[in-house]
Amino acid sequence: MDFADPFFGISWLDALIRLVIVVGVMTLVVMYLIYGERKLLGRFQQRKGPSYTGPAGLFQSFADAIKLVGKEDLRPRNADRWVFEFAPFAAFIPVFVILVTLPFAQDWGVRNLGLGLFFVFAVLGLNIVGILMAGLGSGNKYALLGGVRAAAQMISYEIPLVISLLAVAMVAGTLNLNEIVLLQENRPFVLIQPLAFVIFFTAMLSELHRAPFDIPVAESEISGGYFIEYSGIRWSMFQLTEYAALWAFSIFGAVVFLGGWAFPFGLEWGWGWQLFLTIFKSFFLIFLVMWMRATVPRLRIDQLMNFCWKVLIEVSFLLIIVNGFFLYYGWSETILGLVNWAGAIVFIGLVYSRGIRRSRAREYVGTYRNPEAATP
Amino acid sequence: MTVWPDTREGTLDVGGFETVDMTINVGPQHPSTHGVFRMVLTVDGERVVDAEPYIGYLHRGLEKLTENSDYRQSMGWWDRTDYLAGMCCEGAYCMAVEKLAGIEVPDRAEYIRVIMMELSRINSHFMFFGAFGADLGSFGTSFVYGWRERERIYDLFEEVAGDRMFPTYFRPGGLTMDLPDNFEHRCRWVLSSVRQGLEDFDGLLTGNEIFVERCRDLSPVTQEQAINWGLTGPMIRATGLKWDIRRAEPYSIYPHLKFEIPVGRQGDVFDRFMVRMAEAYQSSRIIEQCLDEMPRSGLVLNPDLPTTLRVPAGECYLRTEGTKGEYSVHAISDGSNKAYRMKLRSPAFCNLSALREMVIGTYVADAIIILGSLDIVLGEVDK
Amino acid sequence: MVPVENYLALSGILFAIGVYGVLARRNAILVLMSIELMLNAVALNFVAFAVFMDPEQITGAVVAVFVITVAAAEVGLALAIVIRYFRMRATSNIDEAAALKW
Amino acid sequence: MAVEVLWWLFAILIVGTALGVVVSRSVIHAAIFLLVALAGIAGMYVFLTVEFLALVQLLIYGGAVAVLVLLALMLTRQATGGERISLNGPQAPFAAIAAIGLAAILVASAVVTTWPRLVDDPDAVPLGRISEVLFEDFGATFILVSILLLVAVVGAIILARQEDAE
Repeated sequence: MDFADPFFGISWLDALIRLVIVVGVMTLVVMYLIYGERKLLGRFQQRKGPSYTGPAGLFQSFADAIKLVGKEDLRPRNADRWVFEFAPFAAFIPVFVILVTLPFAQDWGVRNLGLGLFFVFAVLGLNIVGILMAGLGSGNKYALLGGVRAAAQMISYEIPLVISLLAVAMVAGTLNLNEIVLLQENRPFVLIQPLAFVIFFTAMLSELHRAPFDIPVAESEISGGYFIEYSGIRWSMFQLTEYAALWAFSIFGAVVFLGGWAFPFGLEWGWGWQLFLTIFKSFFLIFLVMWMRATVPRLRIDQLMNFCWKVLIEVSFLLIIVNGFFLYYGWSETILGLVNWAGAIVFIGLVYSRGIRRSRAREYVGTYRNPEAATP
Repeated sequence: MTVWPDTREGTLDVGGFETVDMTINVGPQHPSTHGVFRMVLTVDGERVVDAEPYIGYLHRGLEKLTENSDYRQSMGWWDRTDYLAGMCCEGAYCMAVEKLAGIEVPDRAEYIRVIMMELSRINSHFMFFGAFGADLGSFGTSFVYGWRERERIYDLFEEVAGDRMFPTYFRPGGLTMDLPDNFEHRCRWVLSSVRQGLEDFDGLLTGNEIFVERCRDLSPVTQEQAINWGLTGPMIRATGLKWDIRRAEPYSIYPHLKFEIPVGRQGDVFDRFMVRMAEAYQSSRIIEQCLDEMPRSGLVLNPDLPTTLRVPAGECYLRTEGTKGEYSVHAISDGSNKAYRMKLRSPAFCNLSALREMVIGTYVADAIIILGSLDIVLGEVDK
Repeated sequence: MVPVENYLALSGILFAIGVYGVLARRNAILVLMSIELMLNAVALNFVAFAVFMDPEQITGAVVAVFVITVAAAEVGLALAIVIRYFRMRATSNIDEAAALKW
Repeated sequence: MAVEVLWWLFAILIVGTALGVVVSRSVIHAAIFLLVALAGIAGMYVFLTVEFLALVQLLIYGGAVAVLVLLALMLTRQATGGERISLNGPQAPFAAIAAIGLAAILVASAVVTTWPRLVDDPDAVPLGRISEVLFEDFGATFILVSILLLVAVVGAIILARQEDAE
């Protein structure tokens, strides 16, 4: 049977079967992402991570899931009942809906939408609503603060996210995710749009509220933020949302920037290789995200907003303008790539050098390495 | 002009709407209050308008307990004050009793005491680096980095004294027992590991631009303010003042040892962090010197001590440089086998009193790391 | 295919609901939400007419895009005003926003 | 046939949630009802084969406007436990009469009038066509709207940031 054919030839049954497959895989992947993150963080932190439940702790997530389902579903007395109880679902559904259009292999997603790219970020925007509902409905001040932070942060970072994707769409000339992948058969778009990739990755960290942008959930400040009052199954819904969003975003990033299933020999070597490519690339992005989480401290909310509104949005508009010039005058793609690389390097260099310039840490570092010079 | 009530007062209730100021209760159960500290923040959005610290959740009546038990019996209470650096507290207590009773301490015991106190200082500072990184949100990595060296130091303590956190190793007049055989070798290994740990923190935190952005120019304290607020220890040295009791009013064998007093420049959070980094390094230097110079053999406890220690009536005030600042003991004896009064000036408590001044006007996230940069330990604050 | 009358009736009902909200509500934010309903009713009307009666089928969609854009701008500005007002008077009740100066 | 049933479900959903917006007794519930109503209208655009517009609707209303409204609600929060004031004014009954009258007129005119129908079964609107019309035929309008947006953003920032100086 060809992979692209509808199952049993019935359209709605086909959609249903594909959805069930994708959701099943997603649940499994999310469970092992949690396990993987704990193992990986353990490695970064010179400890083992989960290792008791099953061989090398492989069943830890299942044990956690069973425990969470068995826990009492608490609702604070002054919580707004309906808002509180529906918030996890409102947060989860958009992430679930994105999966509908992501291509995992050639012609294989649930549905291949003509406006796939646009669909993904339009639907992702709804993710915030669930978080806001949790923040407002919990009747808790930490949750409220977390909700306000999440709203401010996610609205702001949606703009550079969308614009960086538009830059790619400009180069590709289509919004169909499958066609975007096909166009990257010979070179992934990250090679000609690296700046867009940097912006996308930054905004993605922020949309997922991962470190260093985990301000809405900052456990050392507001101890969990919007889901502070949740327990048991509803809390695990939020957890599921977080990791499912991470996975969906990574697949999306892999599809748009890293060449998805097509880049090296995807068309020749068949769907097994294609699936491997998609999964491998998305896991690479996930690894980057987890690496960031293990090593980077958190930004403050005003620094975060400044970075978005004063740096990222300007850079991304500049990117659009530059791309527009190149496409309008039909200049070569190589030069476009080179200009973008230069832009990306300058951008990262500027961000990085700012911290170095301000630190004067070297003076102190000299202090503790050189015993005689105690005063900087 | 119509007089409208000022909405910032938080008293106006028009149509069931609250004003924008909001109080949030941070602690005593909160991931970043370093124990059971509670602080009520009044915030306007993300800005801290007011902060009110509440302490006393860990109050155990240390001073009264000491006044009601024998001089040697109360040892165990004292390493539970600054429980991250128990040896420093024991040292201060023992030296106060010795000063009051005029007890001589054998030379070797003095050296071992300094080694232990400086190891405790490193221990406490590593706890600070780790917890501070966690306050900043580096998800436990810094915490585990700090914990690795702490575990090694605790292992050393266990070999020496039989207990890790509360060793009760010191006695008025010396130490409970001598060092184990391979101590010097083990200790040098721990020191090299500590220096590696400092390098690791340097790479993980001080080289990170987000860390610098967060900590630079945050709540700078001038020297004058620091003196007025009674800040001591790394807090005052971060402002640039070379004030270290080990040099200013030397005790034990510190006059013979070579070490520098690291100071900062503007007293901001970054300086406080870096001063502690440098201090941990200087402590490792001190320990190396002690290992080199200490007598290879000899008694570690004054053999002339009576079974029941009766201290002649009198009064003394002994200042030591604890890990958090000036850890001083005011002891009064009425000639019996129990202290008449044993007052502790705990540095964390005094440093904490400046918290309100420091956090007002900052962001909520900053308030947390300013609290972290004070490096309080609740056992000492609440006594 | 659903006939055009259905869309028009739906849009009319939606608009009337919005009118009720604007007239009856006291909270400024709720009034704003009702205005959003009215704007959406109008946009839906435009698109329905365009799709069924414009051979190009485009103009209505484009106008709807403009409506949505302007509505977003309007919401942003209006909410800024509401928040500003709330910070001064601790209320977002428009019945009390009667003072012309203070 | 299935499409019609789905359409009616959506219509009922939209009207129900829109009613929720105007009669609900909690502002937060009203905002969430509004969000659902707007998402339902996005569904209507899908029925009208203008998918692009549906996504724009979701992006702007779902992602931005509803969130802005919720954010404003957070900032102008109702006191919990305090005495709730009625969200409707005393004029509500008259407003209801007016609204019912208006609805009756609009619905009646929509149903009674015979609309000249050029297209019976609309096809999907191609995206390229929309962009052509948007950027070429309506280019000037597009720029004007852009300027309007810019002015609105700047104005909103100035309004929200102003300190209580007076």
